[in-house]
Amino acid sequence: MIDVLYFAWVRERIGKPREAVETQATTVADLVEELKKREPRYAAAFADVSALRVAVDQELADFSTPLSGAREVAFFPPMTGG
Amino acid sequence: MIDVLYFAWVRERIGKPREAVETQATTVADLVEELKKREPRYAAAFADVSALRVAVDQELADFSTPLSGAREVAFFPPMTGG
Amino acid sequence: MSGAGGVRVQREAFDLGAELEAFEAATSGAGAMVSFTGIVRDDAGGRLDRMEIEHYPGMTERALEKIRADAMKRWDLAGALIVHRHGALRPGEWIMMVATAARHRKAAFAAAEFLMDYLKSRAPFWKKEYTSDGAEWVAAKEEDEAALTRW
Amino acid sequence: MSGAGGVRVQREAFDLGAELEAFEAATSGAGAMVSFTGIVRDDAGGRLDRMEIEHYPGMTERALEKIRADAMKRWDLAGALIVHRHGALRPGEWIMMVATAARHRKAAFAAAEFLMDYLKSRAPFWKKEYTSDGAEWVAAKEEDEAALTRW
Repeated sequence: MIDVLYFAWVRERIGKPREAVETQATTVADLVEELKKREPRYAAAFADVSALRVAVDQELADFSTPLSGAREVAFFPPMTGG
Repeated sequence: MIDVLYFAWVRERIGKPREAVETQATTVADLVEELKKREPRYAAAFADVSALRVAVDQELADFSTPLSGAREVAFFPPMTGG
Repeated sequence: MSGAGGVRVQREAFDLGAELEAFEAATSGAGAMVSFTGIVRDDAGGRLDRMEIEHYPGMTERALEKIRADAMKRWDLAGALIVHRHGALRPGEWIMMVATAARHRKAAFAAAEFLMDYLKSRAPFWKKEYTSDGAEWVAAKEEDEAALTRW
Repeated sequence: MSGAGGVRVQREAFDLGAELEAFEAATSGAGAMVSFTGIVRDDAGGRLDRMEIEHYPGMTERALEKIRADAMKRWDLAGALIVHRHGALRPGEWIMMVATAARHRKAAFAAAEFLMDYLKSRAPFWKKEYTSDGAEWVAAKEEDEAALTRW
């Protein structure tokens, strides 16, 4: 069970800020593939992953990052702080 | 007649902040030579001109700067603003 | 925590003068203090109603702490402060501030620029602008990503 | 005069927060504001009683105006402010400040560093430190002169 969080336009497209996901995915990319199969709005949100950033347990990560033991995965567009 | 001003340790060595000087000097360097002949404290203050800076009419200048028409010449150590 | 300052993420406005006074008072031996303040700019020709800043509670604080710690390690600083707002902000309001203090100005300037470069693209904030024409997410700038390569 | 801000030479202390608020309010369209503040530092191990700053009335204002005008010409600034004190200052007191405002942070940072580099060795101020051991003029640093070559 992994908490999956969405921010900014990813949150808007998927229509919720977070959800608990039952998954056997071993990497972030695997998780993305599983999510895309759920519903068209997921497929739309993840259509171009080069436009997305990901954090695993609140640390910036890559799509190839393993999920072993991860409790929280977040997807969002490039950050615009400052 | 030129107003000659002294700042910081130049002022302290010469013992006054300013004086009116009757001079025929054509450059700053000439004026320095005239002043050095006045009294030992002038000679001491101007002993090492590389340690001094000069302004003519409130603009930074060189020792070779001509004095034609100048009303005010100031001598001081390198500046330490900020 | 090393040095004066720290990091804060808050919805409320901050008082820049009071922040700088308190920060400076907590530093010792610093001869130089640099601050940067980001202001909501109306690029929509007077049509900007507000900017809404979303962030990732938990990760935001961790990211800011890390950026601050990296700066403290890299330069000999007496302190570093980061304050960043979230929520709705009007044109002219202050979005965020950083302050750095050091013995000499060079380190204080460099560290403040470093904090800003990392805040821009490594802290989980997202901005949405609301104008009379609708709402739009502010896109990240390539030059902000490129700015990181100099450190 | 172009842009917000200006130059001031004064004996009185200044209120940094009030200065920055007023400066920012006078700029328009600026998304970034940078400030630098110089603080009297006790390098004499707690023995510094005060620093006395002498200046060249008349030339000081001209020199500061020129430095400010050069910065305004060189970068696209919404404003630039220089406030410099003279007279006797105690350890911990603020000696001077500069502030710059621009659309983007890069110009604001660069212009503030430029102002400081020129203030250090092109504005007619001299500092004398009074400690329990006596009084001494602060010597100009070679690195401050060298800093000008980068502009």
